[in-house]
Amino acid sequence: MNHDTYPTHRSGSLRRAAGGLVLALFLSLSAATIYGQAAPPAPAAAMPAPATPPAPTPPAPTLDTGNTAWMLTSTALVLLMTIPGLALFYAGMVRKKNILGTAAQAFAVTCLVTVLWAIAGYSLAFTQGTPFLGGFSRFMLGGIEVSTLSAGNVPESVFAMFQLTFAIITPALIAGAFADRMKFSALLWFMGLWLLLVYVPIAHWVWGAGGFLGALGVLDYAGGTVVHINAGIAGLVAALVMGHRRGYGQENMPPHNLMLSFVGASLLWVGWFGFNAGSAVAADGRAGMAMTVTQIASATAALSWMACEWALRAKPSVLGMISGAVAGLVAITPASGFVGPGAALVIGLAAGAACFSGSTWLKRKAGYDDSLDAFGVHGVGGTVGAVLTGVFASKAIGGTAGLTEGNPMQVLTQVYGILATMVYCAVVSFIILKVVDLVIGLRISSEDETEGLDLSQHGEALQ
Amino acid sequence: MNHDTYPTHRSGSLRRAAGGLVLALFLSLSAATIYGQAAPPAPAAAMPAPATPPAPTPPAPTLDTGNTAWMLTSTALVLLMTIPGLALFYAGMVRKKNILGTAAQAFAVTCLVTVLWAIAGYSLAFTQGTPFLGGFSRFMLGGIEVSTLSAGNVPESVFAMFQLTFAIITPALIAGAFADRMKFSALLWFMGLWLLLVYVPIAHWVWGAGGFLGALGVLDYAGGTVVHINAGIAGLVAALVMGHRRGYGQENMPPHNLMLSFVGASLLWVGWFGFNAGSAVAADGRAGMAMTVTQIASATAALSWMACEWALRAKPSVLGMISGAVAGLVAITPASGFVGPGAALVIGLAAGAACFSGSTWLKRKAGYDDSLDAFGVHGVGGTVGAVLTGVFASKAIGGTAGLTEGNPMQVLTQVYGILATMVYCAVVSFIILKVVDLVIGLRISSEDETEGLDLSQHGEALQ
Amino acid sequence: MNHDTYPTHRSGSLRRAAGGLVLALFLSLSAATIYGQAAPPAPAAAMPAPATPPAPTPPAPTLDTGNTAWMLTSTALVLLMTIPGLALFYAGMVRKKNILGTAAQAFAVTCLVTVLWAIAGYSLAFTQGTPFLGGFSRFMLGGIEVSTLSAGNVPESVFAMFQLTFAIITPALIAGAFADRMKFSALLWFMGLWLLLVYVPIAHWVWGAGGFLGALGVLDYAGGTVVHINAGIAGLVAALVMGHRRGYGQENMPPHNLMLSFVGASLLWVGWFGFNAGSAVAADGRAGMAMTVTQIASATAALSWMACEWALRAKPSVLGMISGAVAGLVAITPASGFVGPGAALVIGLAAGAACFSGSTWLKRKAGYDDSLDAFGVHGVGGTVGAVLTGVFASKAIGGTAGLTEGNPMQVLTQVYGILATMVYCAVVSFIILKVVDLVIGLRISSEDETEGLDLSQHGEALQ
Amino acid sequence: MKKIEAIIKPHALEKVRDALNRAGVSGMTIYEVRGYGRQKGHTELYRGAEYTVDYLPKVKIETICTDDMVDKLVEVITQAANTGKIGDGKIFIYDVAKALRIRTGELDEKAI
Amino acid sequence: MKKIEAIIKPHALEKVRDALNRAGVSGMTIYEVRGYGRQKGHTELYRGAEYTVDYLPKVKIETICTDDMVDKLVEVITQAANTGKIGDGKIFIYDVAKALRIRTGELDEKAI
Amino acid sequence: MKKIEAIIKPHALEKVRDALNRAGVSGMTIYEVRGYGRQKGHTELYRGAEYTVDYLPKVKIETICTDDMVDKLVEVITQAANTGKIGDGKIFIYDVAKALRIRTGELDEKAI
Ligand SMILES: Nc1ncnc2c1ncn2[C@@H]1O[C@H](COP(=O)(O)OP(=O)(O)O)[C@@H](O)[C@H]1O
Ligand SMILES: Nc1ncnc2c1ncn2[C@@H]1O[C@H](COP(=O)(O)OP(=O)(O)O)[C@@H](O)[C@H]1O
Ligand SMILES: Nc1ncnc2c1ncn2[C@@H]1O[C@H](COP(=O)(O)OP(=O)(O)O)[C@@H](O)[C@H]1O
Repeated sequence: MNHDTYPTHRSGSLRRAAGGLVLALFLSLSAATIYGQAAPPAPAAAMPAPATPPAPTPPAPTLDTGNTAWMLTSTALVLLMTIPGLALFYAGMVRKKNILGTAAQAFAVTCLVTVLWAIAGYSLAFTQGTPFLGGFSRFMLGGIEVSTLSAGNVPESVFAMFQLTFAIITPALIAGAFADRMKFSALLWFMGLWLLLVYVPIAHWVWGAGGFLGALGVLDYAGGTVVHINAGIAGLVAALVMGHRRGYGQENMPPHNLMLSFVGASLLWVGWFGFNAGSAVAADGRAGMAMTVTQIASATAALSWMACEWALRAKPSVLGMISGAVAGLVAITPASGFVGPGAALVIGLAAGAACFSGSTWLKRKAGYDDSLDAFGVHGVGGTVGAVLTGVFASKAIGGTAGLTEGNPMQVLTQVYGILATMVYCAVVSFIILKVVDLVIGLRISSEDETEGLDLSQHGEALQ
Repeated sequence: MNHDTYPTHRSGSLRRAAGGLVLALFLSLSAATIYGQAAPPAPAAAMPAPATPPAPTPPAPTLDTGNTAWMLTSTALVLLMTIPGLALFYAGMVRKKNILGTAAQAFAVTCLVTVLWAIAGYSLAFTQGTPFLGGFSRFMLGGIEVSTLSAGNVPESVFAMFQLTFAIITPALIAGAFADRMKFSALLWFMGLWLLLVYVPIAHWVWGAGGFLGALGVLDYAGGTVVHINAGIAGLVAALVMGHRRGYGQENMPPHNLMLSFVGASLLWVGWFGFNAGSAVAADGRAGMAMTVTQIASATAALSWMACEWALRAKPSVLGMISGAVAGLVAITPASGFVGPGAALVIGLAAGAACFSGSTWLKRKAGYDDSLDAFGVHGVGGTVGAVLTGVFASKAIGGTAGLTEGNPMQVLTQVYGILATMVYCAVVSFIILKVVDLVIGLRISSEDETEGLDLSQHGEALQ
Repeated sequence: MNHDTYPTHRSGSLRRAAGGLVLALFLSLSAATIYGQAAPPAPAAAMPAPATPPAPTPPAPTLDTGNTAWMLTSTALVLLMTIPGLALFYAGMVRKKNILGTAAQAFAVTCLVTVLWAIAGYSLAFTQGTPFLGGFSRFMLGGIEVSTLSAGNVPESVFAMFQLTFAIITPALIAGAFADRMKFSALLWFMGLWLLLVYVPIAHWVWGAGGFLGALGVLDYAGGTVVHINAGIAGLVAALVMGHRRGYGQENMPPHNLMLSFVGASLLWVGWFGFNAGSAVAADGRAGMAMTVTQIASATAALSWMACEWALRAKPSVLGMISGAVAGLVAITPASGFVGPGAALVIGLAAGAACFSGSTWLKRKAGYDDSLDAFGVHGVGGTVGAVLTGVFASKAIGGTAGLTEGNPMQVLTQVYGILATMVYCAVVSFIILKVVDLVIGLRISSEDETEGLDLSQHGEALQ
Repeated sequence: MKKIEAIIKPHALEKVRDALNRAGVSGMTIYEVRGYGRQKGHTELYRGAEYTVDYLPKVKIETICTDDMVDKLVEVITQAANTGKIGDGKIFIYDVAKALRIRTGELDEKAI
Repeated sequence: MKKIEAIIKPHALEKVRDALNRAGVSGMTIYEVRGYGRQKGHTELYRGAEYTVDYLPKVKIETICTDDMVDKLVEVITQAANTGKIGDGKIFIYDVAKALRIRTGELDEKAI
Repeated sequence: MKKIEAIIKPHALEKVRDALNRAGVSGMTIYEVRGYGRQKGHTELYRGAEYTVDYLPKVKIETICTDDMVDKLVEVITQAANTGKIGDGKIFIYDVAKALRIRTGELDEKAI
C-alpha cells in the first residue's frame, strides 16, 4: 500500500513539549511526520529532505486505478455526509420555521468553502510552508495537472477534492451550536474567515507537509482534532458569544421532524466509510480495518447511548440512538487506521456514554445553549476519541504503539495535540465572531427569530 | 478475476437428494462447492483439499486495489439499503404514530447485529467448521490482520464487513411483517437470537466454507434463500404468532407518507448494485453482468406489477411500482451472477406478478396480517427467484448450467435448498418467538398500540 | 489512461449534412475528435480502420479492476441522480396533491427506459451503423459476454449500464416542464418514443461509433448537448404544446416541500460525480480533473444565483441556491474533462446568472409555463456550458484546444452541435407530442388536474 | 336549528360518524383540534430536555340539525363515543340563526 | 352581531376572500376541515387494500359582522363559491353575544 | 353558559393557557387556523414568482364556561395575549344552549 512507503513517525519529541507550544514547535521542526492522511504532492511539491526513510530512489510512481476509484468514491461519500446528510440531521432537530434555513446553512457552506478551498485553502493547508501554515504553490489549484499524483498514487486533483469535503463538513458542523439565530450574511462571513484562519492552519499542523503536530507524532487518522474537536470548540464559543435562543428553557422546542434527522444520521454513517476508510488514500487492508472499526464503534456507541437513556429515562429514543451512532463515528475518527476491533468496541462504549452526558448533564449544568449539540457530540466525542487513540494504537495496524502496547507517551502526545487545537481554535473563533458581530451583527432580530429563519432570511416556507 | 480460480461446482449429487434431507446431506458432504459469494479466508483458514481444480500452487495472492475499492463501495451501498433505505421504505407505509418506531427498528437492528457479528456471527457463518455451522477461528474478528486477504484478493476485513451488511438487512426485513405491534425490547431479543440461531447457520450452509447446501450445488449468488426466503418465512411465522394489528380489516390504515417509501425503495434499488454486483467480490465482468440483470429485473418487475394493477384496479399506484421494483430485485438476487439479460426480463415479469398476488390475493385469502408484506414480497419473490435461477443458469456466466441449458436437476437442487431453508427457518423462528413471548412478552399493550410506537416505545413524535 | 490509446476518429461523413453552418463544418472536417465518453465495443464491434494512431498492435486488453470499480460505482451514482434525486427535486416543487405523481414519473421512466435500452436503445446508440444511428449488433444486449471489454478496459456490460443511467435521466428531466398536467399513460408513450426517436440518435451522433457530431469534433464530455440541451428543448416544446397549468398566473403555486427539493438537489450534486468523472470511463487523472471542475462550477453557480437573488429580490432563497448548483452542474457537464479549475469558476458564474434569468425573466417574458424550469435550467445551462467548452477547452486536459488556446473554430463547432441537437430535438419532440395527443390525449381532465395527479392518476395520497 | 359539536377521541370518529349516519344525518364537518382537559398529555424526551405535551389530539365533529333531532343525536353520539375513560369528550349545543346551501340557495331546514 | 360560517371547496377560497374584501370585510379566520356530505370521497389503493376516504378537504371561512351586513355577505359568498356542483358547501349563521379586540380593548361593533 | 373564542398569536398560547388555568378553567380546545386581518402576511419567492401570503398562522382557543365567569376570563385572556401590536387578535362570545360530558352523561354546568 502506497502510504506504507511514507516516512513513518519518530515521536519521542514530546517530552520537550511540556513547556508550552512555542518551544515544542521549534524543537519539532526537524522531526519526521506521520500522516493520518498522507500528505499530497508527491512529484510536484518536493519535500525537504525527509529525515527518516529515504529508500534508494523509488521508481516513478504510476497511477493506481483501484486506489483512485476508492478515493473518487470516498469524495462522493464525504460530500454526501454534508449535503444532504448533516443538513438533514440538523434540519430535523429544529422547529418547523427554521428547517429550510438550517439546511441552507450547510448548503451555502458547501459552496463557499469549495471556492475558497480551490483558491487558497488547499494550498495553505497541504503544501510545504512553515510548520504552521502551508505555502502558495497550489494557489488556484495551479500546478495540478491531469498527471500529477499524490500519496497512494492517486491524482492530486482527487486528493484535493477529498480534502475539500473535510473542509466543508467541519464548518458546517459548527452551525449546530447556534441554530435558529445567526444572520445568513453573518454566517457566510464567519464561515469563510473561520475556514481560512482556523481550519486551514490546524489541518496543516496535523496533516500538512511539515505541520508541527504531525511532526510531533500526534495521531489523527481522519480528523478527530482537525474536524471534530475543532468544530466542537468553535461551536461552544459561538454558543457562548451568541447566547440562548429566544425562549430557551421556557418554551418547548421539540425537534420538528426526527425522520429528517434519522435519514441524515444514516447518511452520515454511510458516508463516514469514505471519511475514515478514505483517509487511507488507498483501497487496502488499512482502509478495510478503518471501515471495520468505524462500523463497530458507531454501532456500539448507539447501543451505549440507548442504554443510558433506557436506564435514566425509561425509554430509548430514536434521537438518542442516532446521536449515539454519530458520537461513535466521531470518536473513532482519529483512531481508525490505528486501532483494531476490540478497541473500537471500547471507544464506542465510552463515546456513547460521554456524549450522552455532554449533551444532557454538562449542557444543563453549564447553561449554554448548544442547540444541536455540536460541542456535546463533536467536541466531547472528538476528545474521547483522540485520547483513546493514544491508548489503543496498535503497531500492527498503523505503525505506532499506544499505551496498551507499552507507549504511554502517545497519550500525552495526543493530549498535547488536543490542547493546541482547543486553545488556538477557541481564541481565533472568538475573535472572528466578535469582529463579524461588530461589523455586520451576528444575530437576527428578535422579530425575525420569532418568524423563523425560513421566512426572515430566505423568504420561503414549508407549506 | 480471482474467483474464477475457485473450485467450480460439480452438482449432479442431487438425484440422490430427493429421498429426504438426511440422506442428501451425508452424500453431499464430499461434494465441491460453488460460492455465490466466494468464501473468505484464503490464506488463513485453509480449505480442506478442494476436490476439483488445484492448480499448481498459485503464487502468493496480492491485494487487488480495484476489487477492494469495489468491495468497500459495495459495503457502503448495502448499508445504505438498510439505513436509511429499508427504514424509509417501511416507515412510509405505517401510520403517522408509528413512523419513528419503525425506523428505530431498522436502526437498532443495524447496531445490534454489528456487535454480534463482530463477536461471533462472522466466525460461525464463514469459517470452516461442520457442514452446518462454522468455527470460532474468527471470534471477535481475531486473526484478521491488515494484510489478511480473502477471495478476490480483497482484505478479509472488507469481506467481513460486506457480509455484515447482509446480516443486518435480513433481520431488518422481517420487521415489516409485524409492524406496529412488537415491543422494542422484545424486538432486540428476537433479532439477536434470530441472527445467531437462524441467519448464521443458513449463511454457513450456503456460503460458508464447507456449508452443506453450497456443497450440494445450490446456487444463491447474493442471498435469495439466505436473505429473502429466510426473512420472508420468519416474517410469516411472526405475523401468525403475533396476530393482527388492532383494527386490522376494520379501520383504514393507509400508508402515511409514501414519499418516504419512494425514497426508501429508490435507495434499495441503488444499493442493490452493491448487494448483487458486490457479491462477485471483484470488479469484473461477472459483477458487471450481475449489475445488468439486476437493473433489468427490477425495472421489468415494476412494470409487471404496474400492469397487474392497471388491469385489475384501473390505476397503477406508486406503492405498486416501488413494490414491484423491490420484488424484481429480490427475485434476481439469487440469479444474478448466473443468468443473462434475457432471463432477467422473464424473472422480472414473473416476480412482479407473483409478488403482486402474494401481497394482495394470498394475504387476503390466508388471513394473516403481514403488515408490510415481508412474506408477500421477500418470501414469494425469493422463492420465484431461487427456482428460476435453476431454470435459467448459464454456464457461460456463472459456470453452472440450468434447465434451459439441459440440466433439469439444477431446479431440483434449488427446490431442495429452498425447502431446507424454509423448514429450518420456520421452526427455529417459531421457537424463538415463543420463548421471547414467554419471557418478556412480544406485543405492546393495546393502549400503547393505540398511542403508537413512537410515543409508547420511544417517547417521541413527529410534530 | 486506457481510453487515450483508443483510435481517434476522422469521420468525413458530414459533407452530406444539411446546409447552413456548412462553412464551419468544412473547416472542422479535418479536425480530429476526442470522445467525451469513449466509444464502447472494443473487441466485438470492430471500428472501421482508424486512420490516426495505430500503435503497433497493442496487446490484448485485460480488464482493469480499478476502472471497473469506478464505473460500477458511477453507474450507481447516476442512477441515484434520478431515483430518488431528480424525483425529489421535482416532487418538492409541486403542490401537495401532485407529489406522488411527480415522483412516479421519474420512477416509471427509469423502468421503461431500462427495458427499451436493453432491447434496442444501447445497440442503436453505441454500435457502429451510419453516422446518424447505430446498428443492431447489440440487440437485447446480445454479444455482450462476461469477458467482453469496452473502452477503459471495463466490461462492456458495465459501460452499457452506465450509459443506461444517462438515457434514464434525460427523459426524466423533461417531465419538469409539464409538471402537474400530463396523463400517466401519455407520459409512458411519450417517453418511450422520445427515447428511441430523439435520445438514441443524438447520443449516437455525439458518442456513438462513427456518429457525425463526434466525428466533427463537437466536444461533449458528459452530455451537455445529448442530455441537457436535449431535455431542455423537449421540455420547452412540451410546455408550449401542452399549455399552462390551470390557474397559472392567478393562483399561488408555491413549492409544497422544499426540503424534498433540497435533498434531491444534494443527491444530484453527489451523483454528478459519477456523471462527469464517470464519463472518463476510467479512474484516472482526467476523471479527477472532471470531478474537480464539477465541484467548483456547481458551487460557483450556486453562489452566483444566490448573488442575483440577493441583489434583485433582497433575499437569497434555498430554492435559488439549489437551482444554481444544478445550473452549474449542467453547464460544466460538457466541459468537464476538457477544462481546468479556472474555467470552471467562470462557467459556474455564467451558468448561475444565465439560468437565473432563464427561469425568471425569460420565462415570464415569453409566457410559457415551464413549470419546474426544465428549459430554464437544463436548456439554458446546457447551452452556456456547451459554448464555453469551446471557449475554455485545454489541450493539456482533454487533448483539444479551445478559443482561449487559440482555436476559435472550436466554438463554432460547438454551436453547430448545439443547433443540430436543438433543431432535431424540437421537431421530433413536437411530432411525438402531437401524435400521442391525437391517439390518447396528453392532458388530464380539468377535474383531475384540480384533484391532483396523486389521486387521479394513481389513487393515492400523502396523508 | 341547532349546531351539535362533539369533541371526541380521534379513534372514535368512525363509530360516531356511522352512528350519526344511521340516525339520518347526512352532513357533517370534522376538525382536528387539540384538547386540554382532565386527561393528561404525555412527556417527550429529546437529548437534554423533557417536554410535557399538555395537549391531546381530539376530533371535533359538528353537525347542524333541526331542533327535534337534537336529543336523539346527542344520545347517539354519547353511546358511540363513550368508553368510560377520562377524555371521552364533550358535546356542546348552540342555536343556529340561519342556514343556506350554496349550490341551490335553499334555506334553513332544507339546507341541512 | 352575527357570525357567518361558510364551508366551501378549498379552491374557492381566494375568490370568496376577494369578494368579501370587496364587500368591505377586513377580518376573517380560516379553518381547514374535512367535510362529509352528499359529495362522495374517493378510493385509495394500497397493495392488498382499498380504502374509501369519505371525507373531503373543505375550507371553513368565518367572519363576524354587524347584523345589517349579513344578507349582503351571504349573497356575496354564495355568488363567489357557487359552481353548481355538489359539494359547493353551506353557510351557517349564528348570533354573537360580544366581541373584543385584544390590542385595544375595543368592544363589539368597533372590534370587528 | 357561554363560549369564549379567542383568536391569538401562536406564541401567546402558553401564556393564555396558563392564565386561564390559574383563573380556574380546566378545559379548553385549540384550533390551528389562518387569520386574515389588518396584520399583513409576507411575501415568498420562488424562482420566477413572488407569492403574497395573506394568511397568518393564528391559534383559536375556545372554552365553554358559566355566565358569571365570562368577564373574568375575557379580562384574563386580554391581559395575557396583549402585546400592543397589530394582530394580537380578538375575542368573541356566544351563547351555549346545552353541554354534556360524554363519559358520565353530566349536563350543562356540571359538564364543563
Ligand atoms: N370547558 C371546555 N371548553 C371547551 N372544550 C372543553 C372544555 N372541557 C373539555 N373540553 C374538551 O373536551 C376534551 C375532553 O375533556 P377531558 O376533561 O379531558 O375529559 P372528560 O371529557 O372525560 O371530562 C378536552 O380535551 C377538550 O378538548
Ligand atoms: N348538516 C351539516 N352540518 C355541518 N356541516 C355540513 C352539513 N351538511 C353539509 N355540511 C358541510 O358542507 C359540505 C358540503 O355538503 P355536501 O352535502 O357535500 O354538498 P352540497 O353543499 O352541495 O349539498 C360537507 O362536506 C360538509 O363539510
Ligand atoms: N371580523 C372578523 N371575523 C373573524 N375573525 C376575525 C375578524 N377580524 C379579525 N379576525 C381574526 O383576528 C386576527 C387578528 O386581526 P387583525 O385585524 O390582524 O389585528 P387586530 O386584532 O390587532 O385588529 C385575524 O388574523 C383574524 O384571524
